[in-house]
Parts: sequence; C-alpha cells; structure tokens
Amino acid sequence: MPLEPLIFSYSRKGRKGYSLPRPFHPAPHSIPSESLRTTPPFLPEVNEQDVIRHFVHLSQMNFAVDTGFYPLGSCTMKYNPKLNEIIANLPGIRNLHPLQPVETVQGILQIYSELEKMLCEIFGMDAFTLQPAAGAQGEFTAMLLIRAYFQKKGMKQKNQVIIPDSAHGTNPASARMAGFEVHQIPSDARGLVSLHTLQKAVTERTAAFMLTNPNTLGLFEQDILKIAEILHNVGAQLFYDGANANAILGISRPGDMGFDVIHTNLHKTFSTPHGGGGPGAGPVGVKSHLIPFLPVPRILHDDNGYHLSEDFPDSIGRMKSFFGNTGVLVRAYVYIRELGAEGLKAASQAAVLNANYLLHRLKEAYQVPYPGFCKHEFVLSAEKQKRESGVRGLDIAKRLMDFGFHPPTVYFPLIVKEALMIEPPETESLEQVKKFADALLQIAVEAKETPDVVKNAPHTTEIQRPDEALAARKPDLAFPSPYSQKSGEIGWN
Amino acid sequence: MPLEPLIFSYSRKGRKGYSLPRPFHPAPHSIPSESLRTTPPFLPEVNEQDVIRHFVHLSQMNFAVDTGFYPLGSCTMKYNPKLNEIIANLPGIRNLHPLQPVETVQGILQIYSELEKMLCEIFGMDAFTLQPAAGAQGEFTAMLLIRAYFQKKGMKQKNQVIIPDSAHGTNPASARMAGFEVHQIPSDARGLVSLHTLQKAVTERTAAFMLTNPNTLGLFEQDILKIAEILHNVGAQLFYDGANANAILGISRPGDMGFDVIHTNLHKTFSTPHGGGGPGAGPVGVKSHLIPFLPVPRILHDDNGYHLSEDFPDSIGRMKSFFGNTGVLVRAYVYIRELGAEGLKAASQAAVLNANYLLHRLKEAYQVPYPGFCKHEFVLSAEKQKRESGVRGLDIAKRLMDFGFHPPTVYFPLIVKEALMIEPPETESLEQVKKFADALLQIAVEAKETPDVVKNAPHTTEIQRPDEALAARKPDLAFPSPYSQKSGEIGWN
Amino acid sequence: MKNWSVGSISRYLPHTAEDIEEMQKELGISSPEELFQDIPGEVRLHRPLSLPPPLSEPEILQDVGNLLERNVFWQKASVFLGGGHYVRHIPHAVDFLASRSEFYTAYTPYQPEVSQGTLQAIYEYQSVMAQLTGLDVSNASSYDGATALADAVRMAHQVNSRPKALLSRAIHPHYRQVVRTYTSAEGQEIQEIPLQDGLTSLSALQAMLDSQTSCVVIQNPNFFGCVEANLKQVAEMVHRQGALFILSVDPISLGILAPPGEVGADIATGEGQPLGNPLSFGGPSFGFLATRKEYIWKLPGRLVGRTVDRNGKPCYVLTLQAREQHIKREKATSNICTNNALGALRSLIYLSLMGAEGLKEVNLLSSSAARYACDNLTQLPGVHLLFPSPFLFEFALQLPLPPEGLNSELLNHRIIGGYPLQKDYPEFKNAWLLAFTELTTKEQIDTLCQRVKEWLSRAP
Amino acid sequence: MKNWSVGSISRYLPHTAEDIEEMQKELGISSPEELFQDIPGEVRLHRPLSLPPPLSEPEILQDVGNLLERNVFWQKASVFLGGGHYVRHIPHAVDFLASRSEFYTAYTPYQPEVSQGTLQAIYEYQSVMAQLTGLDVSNASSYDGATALADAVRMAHQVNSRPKALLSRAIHPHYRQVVRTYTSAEGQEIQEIPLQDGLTSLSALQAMLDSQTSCVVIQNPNFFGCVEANLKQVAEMVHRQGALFILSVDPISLGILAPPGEVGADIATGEGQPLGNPLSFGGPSFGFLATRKEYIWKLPGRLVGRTVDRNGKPCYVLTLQAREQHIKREKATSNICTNNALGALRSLIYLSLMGAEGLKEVNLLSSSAARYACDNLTQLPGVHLLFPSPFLFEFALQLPLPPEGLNSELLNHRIIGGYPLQKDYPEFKNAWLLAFTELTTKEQIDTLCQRVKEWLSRAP
Ligand SMILES: Cc1ncc(COP(=O)(O)O)c(C=O)c1O
Ligand SMILES: Cc1ncc(COP(=O)(O)O)c(C=O)c1O
Repeated sequence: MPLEPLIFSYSRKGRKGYSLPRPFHPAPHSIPSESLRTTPPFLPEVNEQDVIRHFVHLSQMNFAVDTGFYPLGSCTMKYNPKLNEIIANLPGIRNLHPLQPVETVQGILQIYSELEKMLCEIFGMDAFTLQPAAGAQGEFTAMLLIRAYFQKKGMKQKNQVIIPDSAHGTNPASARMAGFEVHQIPSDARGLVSLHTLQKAVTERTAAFMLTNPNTLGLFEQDILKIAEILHNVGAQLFYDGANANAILGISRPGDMGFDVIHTNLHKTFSTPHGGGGPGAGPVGVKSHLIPFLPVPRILHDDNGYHLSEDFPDSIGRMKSFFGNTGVLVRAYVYIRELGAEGLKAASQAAVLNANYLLHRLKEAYQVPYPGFCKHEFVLSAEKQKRESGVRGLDIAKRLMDFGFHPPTVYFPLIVKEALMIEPPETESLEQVKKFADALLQIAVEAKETPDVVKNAPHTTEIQRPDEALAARKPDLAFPSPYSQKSGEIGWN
Repeated sequence: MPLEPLIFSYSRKGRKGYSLPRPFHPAPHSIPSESLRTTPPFLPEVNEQDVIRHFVHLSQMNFAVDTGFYPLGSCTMKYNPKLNEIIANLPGIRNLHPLQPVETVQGILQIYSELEKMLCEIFGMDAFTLQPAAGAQGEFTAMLLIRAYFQKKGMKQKNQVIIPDSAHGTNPASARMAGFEVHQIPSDARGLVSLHTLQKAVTERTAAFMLTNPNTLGLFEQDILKIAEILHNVGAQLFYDGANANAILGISRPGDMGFDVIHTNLHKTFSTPHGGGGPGAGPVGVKSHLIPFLPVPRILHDDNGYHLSEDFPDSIGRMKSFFGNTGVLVRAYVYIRELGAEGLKAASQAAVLNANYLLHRLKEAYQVPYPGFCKHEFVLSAEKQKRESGVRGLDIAKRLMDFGFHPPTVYFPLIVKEALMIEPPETESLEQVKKFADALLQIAVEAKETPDVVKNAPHTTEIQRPDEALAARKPDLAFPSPYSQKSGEIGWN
Repeated sequence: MKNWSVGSISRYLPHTAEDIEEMQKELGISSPEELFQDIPGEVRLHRPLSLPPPLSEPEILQDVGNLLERNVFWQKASVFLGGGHYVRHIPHAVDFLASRSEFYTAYTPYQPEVSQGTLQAIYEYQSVMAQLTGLDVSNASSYDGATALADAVRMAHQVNSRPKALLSRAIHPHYRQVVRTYTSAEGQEIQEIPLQDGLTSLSALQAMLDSQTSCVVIQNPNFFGCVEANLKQVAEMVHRQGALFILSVDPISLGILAPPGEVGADIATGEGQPLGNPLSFGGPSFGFLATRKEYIWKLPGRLVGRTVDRNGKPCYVLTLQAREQHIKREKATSNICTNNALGALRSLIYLSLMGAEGLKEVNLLSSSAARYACDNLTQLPGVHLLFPSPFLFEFALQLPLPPEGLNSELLNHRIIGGYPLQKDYPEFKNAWLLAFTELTTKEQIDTLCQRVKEWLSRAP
Repeated sequence: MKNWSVGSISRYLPHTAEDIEEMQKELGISSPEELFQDIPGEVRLHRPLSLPPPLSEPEILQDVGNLLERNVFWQKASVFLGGGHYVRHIPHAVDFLASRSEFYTAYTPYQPEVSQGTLQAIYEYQSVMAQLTGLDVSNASSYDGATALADAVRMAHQVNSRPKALLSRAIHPHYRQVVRTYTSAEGQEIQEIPLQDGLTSLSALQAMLDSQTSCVVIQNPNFFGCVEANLKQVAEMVHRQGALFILSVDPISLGILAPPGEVGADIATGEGQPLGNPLSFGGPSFGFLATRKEYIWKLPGRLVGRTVDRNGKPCYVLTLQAREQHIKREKATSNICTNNALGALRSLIYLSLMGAEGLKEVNLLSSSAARYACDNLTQLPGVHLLFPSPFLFEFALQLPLPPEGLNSELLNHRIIGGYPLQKDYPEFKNAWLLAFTELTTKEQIDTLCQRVKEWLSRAP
C-alpha cells in the first residue's frame, strides 16, 4: 500500500464535494460583522470522487477485525456482526432527535429498558444505567456513585481507593477524577490479589477496591468472596471492571461474587465495533443500595409506557449530553437477542478454550509468568528472548505483522516484564489460532537463530518503526502546522 | 496483497454462516424421494466472520474506479456517485416484486416513464424502451426491431447489415443473432466511414448500418448526414451504438444525425457502476416508425396512472423476464436529475477536454494513427515501440500497473496495430490526467532505454502475467474440477 | 456552446476555471467550440437540453422518497407472489460485502493482475453453480433466468443444428416468450409440450420428439410450483433422439431436489434472484447457465479458469475467449459482453453463508409454510388445489371466483395476493398461484386465510 | 456446565465438535468444567441465564422493526428541535466511507505500522478542527459536547489550579449539568453568569471575575440560538485576571462565525454531531476540544503526530502519551481511553466534502430558513421573539400559552415542535426554542405557521 497524501493535496479552489439545495428565502442573517469570520477556514475543497478515493486508500492502510486475527489482549476484538450495523442504522434509530418528547420514542426506550434488564441478569446486578460512553466513563460514574453513597451516609473519611498493580490505567485515573486518593497494592506470586496485602491496605478510609475478574493476567481471582468480605467489613465498596467479562458469561456473575458496582464494555464483551478507537459504551450496574445515586435521566416504565425521569434527588447528575451511545447500545441489544443464554455461554467457553489451547501451544517457547489454566486471555513474557538474544516483546509484536497478524497488547499489565498479552476471541477458528501459534513458535526460533530478523521487524509493511521520539520532541499535530516552518507544503507524493 | 485461498478452504462440517427461524409447522413436504438429492451439494460451510474476511480479501485484490484512474477506452469508467447507490437500495425499490399489480408500483413506473422521456430528449428520439439488460442486448433488440419493421413491410430481401471494421464485436454478433448477414467495410484513411465504400456496399439487401459516433477511434463521423442519406436512399435503417455517447451529451443528438434506432449504455454514459462485469442497462430509442415494434411490456400513462401494457401486436416480444434492470435504471435517473442539462453538457465537455489534453501530451512519444482533435477518447499505437525495441502495447499496459493505473483497453479497435485505447472520463481531475501522461511518457523513455523493464512488467503486482495458454489448454473452471485429478485438494496457502 | 459549462457546477466535475485555462493553453484553443469543430452545425444542438432543473442530494432523496411512498412492497405488506422471483431472506452480510466498491466499481476483469478479486470470485461462483446443478461448468452469468434459457436453446441449436425446440407449457410464460423473441430470427421453431395434471405431459412429449428436435426444455419446479416427475426418463427419451435436455430450475430448490446433471440434463439454467439478490422489481439479478464439459466451446458468456502466473503462483484469468464476440464477432456463441457479475457475486456470498445445511433449511422452512397454508386454505369452501402433483413452496389454487377481486380486497389489508393464472393460461379460470418462503410467518398465513374466508363469505 | 455449549449454535462461533475434541485432547481435558475449575462453586451460576429465547436474523429485523414503528422521527415528521443536535444533511458518501470496515472494526491505532489509515485520518481531523476553531491543536475526540466541555473546565483547573469556574447561564443546560457532575469531586466551584437579553451578562461577569477564577465559559451561538457579542472584550477581561477563556461552539457555525482562537479563546469545545453524524437519539457522535499549543501537555485525550519511519518515510503515530492514563495512571490529564474516533472520522469526511464554501452555504441556508420562519411566526398574534439579539439558525419565541399543548397538537400533524424552555429556565414561561437547517423546506415552515395559527385561534 503506497503512501497516501493528505486530503489537502486534492484541494483546488472552485472544486466542490457537496450538493445542496438553493435557498428559498435568500435573506441575509443579521449577525454583526465583528462576530463573523474574516477569512474562510482552510478546509479541503475536493470533488466527491477524490474524497472517496482518499478515504478508501486510508482504509486500505488499516489492519482490522474484518481483515484478520486481532489478538489484542484486554480489548476482546471479536467479530462485529453485520446485522447489528444495519439495525443501528435504521431510520427509526438514526433519525431520532434526543430532545424528542417521550411519546415519540417509545420504541427505543423499550429497547433500552430491555437491555438494562438483560444486563442485570447477565451480571447479577439490581439496576443498570446505560449512560456512560465508554469503559473509563463507566468507571468514573461508578466511583462517583460510591462517593455520593458515602457522602449521603455522612462518611467523608472514605476517601481512598485501593487498586491492584495489575489494573488498567483507567482505574486509577477514574478514581482520581472522582476525588479519591489512589492506593496501589502489589499482586502476589499467583498473579492474584494477596488477601494478606489487601487486608493490610484496607482501613476505615477505604472507599472502594477496583478489581477486574478475571484480572488483566487472564486469571480468575479465586478468593473473590474473601476479598468482598474484607472490603465489606470496613464498609467499603467492591467495584468490578467489566473489561474481561468475555470469560464468564453465563458461567459466573459479578453480582454473585460480591461486587457492589460494575461497569461493562459493550464494545468488547458484546461485539460492538471499536471504530478505530471508539465509540464504546460502558453501562454501569449496581446493587440496590446504590440505585438512588445513578445518573439521570433514568428510564421508568408504567401503564402509560416508558419515561425518562430526572427526579432523583440523590443522583450524581448527568454524565453525557444525552442518554447514552444509542447506536452502540442497540448493537449490543441485538447481539444478546441473537445469541441468547446458550449462545453467550458458548461464546465464553470458546473464548476460554481458544486461550488455553494457544497458551498450551506456546508455553514451552515463551516464559509463562503465571502458569495454569487461564481464562479468555493470557500474558506471556519475552524476558527469556530478551535475555538470550536481546529480542524484546515489542520486536516479537512487530514481527507478527510479517505473518499477517495484528500484534497482541504489549507491556501491559505493567507487572509482567516484556509482556505479550494475548486474547484469541471465540469468533476465531481453531485453524486461525493454530496459524497464530505456529507464527509465534517460528518467531521464538528466529529469536534464537536469527535474532536480527525479529529485531528489525516488520519487513513487509509500508511503514516501519516510526520515530516516536521525534514525534514527541517536535510535535506536528496539524496541517498546516503551527509548529513547523513547512506549513505551506501540502502532503508528499 | 497475499494470495487468498478458495472459500472452500474455510469450510468445516458443522460450521454455519446463516441464521434462520425455526419452522412453525414442521410438516414434511410430499416430494417423492426419486426427485430428491441423494447427497448434499459440496458448498462451503463457513462462519460469518470467515466469509467476511474472505471477500474483504478478494475485494482488496481488485483495482476499481474507487481505488484509482481507470482509463479503459470504450468503457467510460466514470465516477459512480454514492447517492445513486443508496437510492437504488431504498426498500421501496429493492423490495418490489416484479409481478405486483400496477396500482402498487406507481412510484417506480413514474420513474421509468420520466427516464424514458429524458432519454428521448437527450438523444433526440421519439420513444424508448428501458428493457434491455446491457448494450449488447440493446443492439440485439434494435436489430430485431429493424427485422420486424421490414417483415411488416414485406421486405424480406433486407437481410444484410453493414458494419465498419472499427466496430465493437457485439455489433456483428448482435446483427447475426437477429438473423442478418454481416458485411464489414473498411474505414478510410481518416479513420472514418468512407462514403465511397459505403455507397458501394449498400444494396437493396441492406437492412441497416451499425455505427458508433464518435466511433471507436474517438473520432466524430463528420459525414453522418450523408451516411444517413445513403442508407435511407435504399430504405435501410441507421443504428447508433451509444457506447460513446459520453462525448456529445447536450452537444449533438443521434436523433438529429439521422439515426433511426439507438441503444445507450447507462453503465457508461450515465454513471452506473460496472459491477465487475455487470449489471448494465441498454435502453433502446427509436424514431416513430419503429415504435410499434418495441418490446413489451411498455409503459402507458393515462388519467388512472401508469400501466404496463403488452397489447402491441407488432411488438418483437419480450426481451427479459421482467421489465428491465430497475436498480440500474434508477441510478441513471438520479444521475440525470442531479446533473440536469447543464451538468450533462459540462460532463461531455470535460471528458473531451481531458482526452484532448492527454492526447496532446502523448502525441510525440506515441504514434497517433489518426491525428487531430479527438472526442472523449483516443487510440494510440505502440507500433513504433514494437519496431524499435520489441515493446508491445500489452507490455505498456502492464507497465502502467506499476505506476498505480489501470491499463487502457488494448488491441481494440482491431484496425489499429498495437492499439492503446485511452478514455479519461470527466470525473478525473487535471492532476490525475497529468500523472497518467507523465507515466506514459516515462514508459516511452523506458521502452527506448530499458525495454526489458517494460517487457517484464508488471513488477509490483502479486500476480504477474498469468499463463493464459495453459488456462485454455487445460481448462480448470470449477473446484473440485471435473478436469483435474487434484480435485481433493483445497485452495493453496 | 461558446463557453465551458464545466467548473464548479457539480461535485462530480473536478475541473476548476484555472484547470480549464491551463488545458486550453496547452491545446492552443480558446473555447470548447474548437474541440467540437468536427461536429457539423446541422447536427449540433443549438439550445440547452430540455430536462427538469437539476436537484441537490437532499432534494433528490425527498423527491424519490415521495415517489416511492406510492409503492406498496414487501416489509410494508405481506407478499405471496413467486413465479421465479421470491421474497427470500438476504443476510445483511451479503449487502455489506457486495457494497465494497472494489467489487462494484470494477469492470470486467480484462487485466488479471489487477482483477484477481473478481476473477477468483467468479471461479468460486462457477464452482458452487457446478455443485448445485451437478454439471461440469457454469458460465460467469447471464442477464436473467429468461435470457439464460434463451441462450441455452440457442446453444442447443449450435450444438446439433436441428430446427425444433420443444418447450413445456409449464415453463414460466415470460421465459417462453423470451425464448421466442431470441430465437425468432434464426429460424428455430418453438413448439409447446402440453400439460397433464399440472406437469409436462410425457406422452405428448414422446409424440413430439423426433430427430429434428434440437432440445427439450422443462422447468422444475415448474411454473405452478409442482415438482416434475420422471425427469430421468425424460432425459433418456431425449437422448435417445440425440437431442439435448435443458432444465430451467429454481436454484434454492437445488438444495434438496436432484440436481439437473444427475437426472441427465445437458444444460441447466435459471434465475439467480433467490440467491441473495433483492427483488428490485425484477432486476438486476442474474441468470445462470451450466452444462457438461463436452459442450464447453458452445457455451455463451464469460468463463474464468485457474492457471499459474509466470512465477508459478496460482491465479485466475478469463479463458476460452475464442467463443466470444470480441474475438469471434459474428461467429461468436452469443453477443453477450456486460453480464450480471455483481448478482453472481451476491449469490456466491449467499451460498458461502448458507452452505448445504442452510440451503436445506430454507427449503424446509419454505415448504412447511406452503404446506401449512395449503392445508388451511383448502379447508375453505370452494377452494381446492388446482393440481394433484407434489409441490415444494409454491402451489396453485382453484377459487370459486376470479382472484383479481380477492387481490384488490387483500390489498386493502396490506396483502399482495397470489398471481392469477388465467392471463397466461386461459384454460385455468379462477386459478391463483401462491408462493411461500422462509420469511413467511404463521401470522401472515393465518391473516391471509382469514381474509380469504371473509371474501368468500361475502361473495355472491 | 458439564458439556460444551459451543458447536454449530451460532454463525458467530466457528468451533465444530471435532475442533473441540482436538483442543480438549491437546489440553488433556474432557470437559469445560476443567478450564473453569478456578471459579469457586459459590460464585458459579448453576442455572442458565434467564434471557429471552434467541432470535434469528429475520426475526430480529422484524422484531426491532415493529418496535421502531413506535418511534416518530425525522423523515416521518418535520423536526424543529435543536439544542446542539441538528437535523442536518449527511452526504451519503460519509456513510459509505465510514462503513468501510477497515475503519470501523479496527481499534485504537496502537501499532502504527498497521494503522496508518486511522492515524492519518486523525491527523487530518486534528488539522481541520484546528482550522475551524482557529486554535493550534485539537485532541482526537471526546465523548460528546458536554463531556468535552467538562474536560475543558477540568483542564483549565489543571493549568492554573484556581478553584472557581464561571459558566454562562446561556450554556446548554445539560452541558452545565455534566460540568457539575464532572467537577463535583475535585473541589472546583461552578458559578453561573446570569443572562441579559438572551446573552451572557458582561457586567455580571465583570463583577464575578477575580484572581480565583480558573476559567470563564461561554457558548456561542448560545443555547437560545443567539450569537454572543463582544467576545474579544470578554477574552481580554478574562485574560487580565489570568483565567482561561473557554468557548463551547457549534461546529457548523464556525463556517461563518469568528473562530474561537481569533476572538481570544484558550480552549474551544463542542458537539460534533452536526458534522456528518446521525442524530441517533443523542449518540454516538463525538465531542471536540482544541487549545493553544502552550497548554498541550494538559490536553485530555489522544493526539496523533506526524513523524518519519526508520526509512525516512513520513507517517503518523499516537504521541505525547505521557499525558494519558495508560502511562500516567492517576496523574493523567483525564481517564479517557476509548474515545469517539469514528464520529470524528465522519466529521473529517463531511468537512472534506463540504469545504469552506459548502460550510458557508449550510450556514446561509439554515439562517435564511430561520429568518423566514421568524418573520412569519412573529406575525402571528401574541408571538414574539424572546430576545432581541441576532441569531443564526435557532431562536426562541415567546408564545401566549404553554408550548407543550402546541407540541402535542403539532404531533398529530407529524410535526415535532420546538423545545419548551421553561423546564430549564423557569424565568422564561411559554418560551419555545426552534431550530432550522439546510434541510428545512419552505413547505415545512409554512405548514408549521399554519398549524400554530390554528392553535392560537382555537386557544381560550
Ligand atoms: C481492563 C480494562 N479496563 C478498562 C478499560 C477502559 O475501557 P474504555 O476503553 O472503554 O474506556 C480497558 C480498555 O482497554 C481495559 O482493558
Ligand atoms: C462500442 C461498444 N459497443 C457495444 C458495447 C457492448 O455493451 P455491453 O457491454 O453493455 O453489452 C461496448 C462495450 O464495451 C462497446 O464498447
């Protein structure tokens, strides 16, 4: 795929890519000239065909779930069903204005309401809000709920949140945004929460413990009930980061594990596409004691149908301009409706089976920091390769590109050195998983025998090892760049 | 783009890619077992994701208008507007059954009727049928009309059709299918019809002359009125092959040139996509004397609305299962509605301007068999290159691939040796045309200085110079192949 | 035409005023006039075309939207029409893939190096069609079911040069008409084999078949939805006379019915719409045409073959082109050039998703819906099955009164009823042809029965 | 859980019985039980989930279709609602390109070698947003207009650590609520600047502004559709106190209004829906956030920068990540990870098609429609403009009676009327906010006027 010039390079004065009606009432607006622009913005002026070609070319420069195996750990890059796309784009969803009166949106409110109920059942919670736009906003919402809960109870001392060192970065960041102090605790030799360490960390100031289960190592926190007990003993809340729920659908429920509040990533577990970085949806589920604090608006149902109500005096307030990421919620709704109870469970079983098969195939060639059966993902370490021949985890990741695979997540979780975090979702066939195993095995051999092949990877991509230091040292973040002298120059090619 | 295995290679027993309801009345059908299959067909059994990936990969192996400049002469590979796609796929068009009662299809019949009228105006004809599925079927229809016309007049002796040697292969083939004998006449030194030769060829047996104008050399037949006279003098009909109409919209009309019957390629002139080889639409326009013979059904309009009538006793009959290629017709309708009179004319002007600019840039480097201004396309000859260094037209075509272009049409029309037939449609920008000119100029230099670079082209494509002789000698036309022993083997890779 | 109309008129025209300036300069011209000077004044149009004023995208969407409000269609209504085109489920994945513009904005794959996607897809299409039909080779597509059949009849004529084609009267009437149109000029005589109990009369066929017969054509399931019996026997009869046996088939039915190749057909053709193509008021979908390898040089239409490139890599090319018009001109097997490749691609994607199992389920769902409807409708007074022969998912009923009145009545209830047979078969008065598919719901059938019942009770 | 549920249950699950057999063998297990043995029995679910029975694709299409029949929406009705989300024209090319699955099935471009498409698109997005806002740098997207604004207020706090943010009362009420939610925990105090004639009161602002002020936030055009005056003066006032000036803007209006950077804003934020994103009942679209380069290290959200690869080829990477949660954890500028990249991509495609000229036309079409509606509506008895200040394409009317009654009335005629202001602004009784766009037709406005007139005439 050759390089593609910037869209601006197709721009010529007098070209256009739009088609608009003529005004029926050519009246001038009454805005005083000092409020108006003096020069038009420098936007591309391009005919439709060249816009199409430009973005088709850009699309061709992407790896995506639809082009191949994308074993990005912690991200659950499962297949995004095409049916869900068409449904989210039906005019009856797409063309709904968020301020429409409720009597005109009963259909979508019913979908919302049913989705809330289904999520309650799947996760064992008492109520859900669909409002949060992504996992991180879900976490933040949850932390605000906990804060509001303790404030309501007059327990201002509850100002600390404990987080394992294996946690995702959004956890501490969200806790902090909700005004909590963050206390990080180390995982134990099993890669799990050490009850002992936790017990020591917990104090009267502890407001919450944030936990992913299975955790970011792909391991199930077997002591979860004891963990819950430790927290609840000091009146603290247990938060579940739902990013890894793809391992346990229909098998085990956070609500039954003692979690008080959870978030779930619909764009992971429930198959909605990641969009190149979003949108997502991060609904938050709570046990009954937290219901009064849920964000508004909330959906109510009575004999007259569905309503959106803001009448919850203890609510933390509003999290988004409007209700939620409807397009994402609808896709997840359709996914659950199609798979049903058995299908969801089958998905989790197959995800876990794929991961264990792959781990099994790789465990001789790579170091497995925490052995045993994993859940839907696992973490390898390239420490051995690094030691023996200087081949790093990143090199292995890059080398996988030459085999036609997207690399796994690297250098996360932070507690594993040279981490390769691999998640082969249930939608990947055994053949595909085998091919990936073969590639990683071959790379392990290469790392020994011809380490430079790995260190200099990738060899087949158009772009190879961009200079990230340069990017940060001399930020060029827009064209024409306010940073560079070359702002007159358009594209390359 | 690496090779993609056959879809069959993804197939495993027990996999499925469909989702169907359960029967509500599980009654067995009553078909006797001797009418039933004994073994299921060998069809791929693939999960949805792998079907998606397979065809996404295949699509990535194609050059297309949406990926780049496609100067395929005689094919008018202009931009295919995206708006037209959505409209042709509206449920009110997509979901219409062809046998529905007319009162339920008034909307689409009105579109048809308006399209017929607009085509009449654009081409200067008295009536149109939208039925033919492509240009060749349009030609065949036209020839059947002419045949019916003479039969009605009792002129059975009219059994010969004259065709210039520059004509497209479909012309003689269509004439022949309509029962005519084909008489081919040579073009003159101008690349045009020689009035002298034509006059000599015309006899009482002459039923028709088939002509493209501008012709396949991209030259306007300036003597067209005299040509018409010669034909009409012997009572013969003049047929217009509309494949090249993109040169003359709003500028000149076949109806005004003396043509009695014409076909038009909506998939060329009116921007409907070529679909990798179809569908197209080849509406046929006639002067009033041929109206009685038009194929049925025809659209009638009265106070009660639109009707489809078969009540035309002199009609040649039905050409297709149903009315026409609706999806294609609707796209062309939308195209004409958006561009309007001025837009269509602008399109033809720009197409002709592009072609002349390009011809001008290339005329030193390549032999121009018929000099002067061209219309929307032109033909170069690689004779010089072949003579000087053995570089053939096909080599030049292949070399263009290395520059990111689709090759032009090669070895057509047959009267130009080493022909390169180049059509740069109006939707291509000047920058694009320049880049193409630069590429061909560079190739001309290469042909002199490093001819092997051209002869061995392409160098950058995954597949290079397939063995076509082998393909014809040992036909492998299906997998598993009835021709080969290797039928058990699935795909490669 | 003094001035250029080009410029910023349209989003589809990229030439700016400066571009035109530059190009004129290069060409040494100063007006479009000069480029068109070879067009004599007498044939010039000296006025603007008289077309409706141009519309913008939002206006077109609204305008066409308003027009289409006047259509009634499946989704807004229950539709019980069939006759070769069926309201079948199209998995959204088919639309998604077929709308990849690398497929739909490409042309015929003349240059294999940059067209492997289309070429491999056609090869795969040929493969699945060979499987479905039980024959050796399928062309890359014809225009539709009717023209594919007409092509087949012409092909038979090219194979054996015999003057007479025998077509069953149970073939879709439009298809028979198209065969007549197509063969009218080349002197082939078309004779119709009469019916017996809704099937092709074998005794009549026996009597008509002779050494002048080029081919015998039967449709299965036939236009009445009945499954033709004794096809193997027909094949033997036909072959005994040295004629070709052509079957026009519904491709979905091939999921469970014996494939044409197995029963002895030499050519199989059919309409491709049911395989993942939208109804679109009858087109575009595609036609298919498959045959035995001995007839390959007579096959009309494009063919893709597998070969290797100069580096030995497997790949695909258009092949056996010496049958085609661009090489053979008037001696070609047919004039076809543009075919219906996109419809064929859709069918390949559809079949890849369905597989043999899915296709079987579609048949069973459709036939059980038909069975249910038949059982219920024939319980109504005066309503009978028109023919005793077994049907798959379509059947004809004998009503006590003309079905046109019933259909108008049903339309008021958003039901598009069956097809009245009398127009095409005067011998079958008050006959009504109904089709059922995997999308027909019990509720739809129950409502239909209810409405028919009401209509009958109000009838004089 | 003795047995595997996997197999041919779903088209989304490729594992066959043999596959599972083989994998179990490799793992030395004989049931799924063994893989889940680390989950204690007490937290196992010992029953199937109680969910509605699974549906097939055709059933889902029908089921959801039925549900959506209960919605009224633009296309089926005229919609005069605005408030940050507008019924704007989305060229179909936007949908076409954004539905290329190489875009929408990719994740955050962590690996630049296989993500140049997304990365370059984000860089181009940042470029056009910098152009529109007149600021140096835009993040890669926020969730929506409200969270972008909340992020900006938090960002100002991070820049200058001052405790107080002043928000105009003319800001979208929901946005103000979200700012409160977002800042509630970190101890920032939010004060509201009162209104004057539908604009932010500058005298009040002057009085409130002090050295404890972290930022001043104004929306333009404000929630009432009025164009805020004297923004440069505000900027000077704000900067004199060392505070940051934040503007929440409508991105379409930036086609003709003075860009935030030019009037002196330090941060501009807004809702991206109007730029080629469907309404979708409020999401997903995206929010934008742009600022001056001096604040770049405080910017929340992803950033893409241009660089070169090891062979010197220009390319794009995620950059300045040391602001973000995956590196900085609790010290990050924000917790955002997944953002709304696809909405931002849509806006880039939209702006590429529209260009400066198209954007201007959209403004002129919308404002002339608003003008026309205003002229006609204010001729009706008892109907006045609520505020005297100039508006762009949205304005508030004072009605003689509560607009809720009018709205129900209009709904009967397939019109979704304006937004009643009283709920959010108790001081504005019977006020009705109406929005107009390039899609509003004369006919729609005439009908609206007619209906309002009728309602008024029937009013008590
Ligand atoms: C374990 C974990 N928690 C939280 C998140 C944050 O979710 P989001 O990106 O939807 O904000 C992620 C995302 O990668 C994650 O992997
Ligand atoms: C000059 C000319 N005539 C006729 C045709 C046949 O048209 P179609 O391919 O639509 O059948 C073509 C197609 O390439 C052509 O170029």
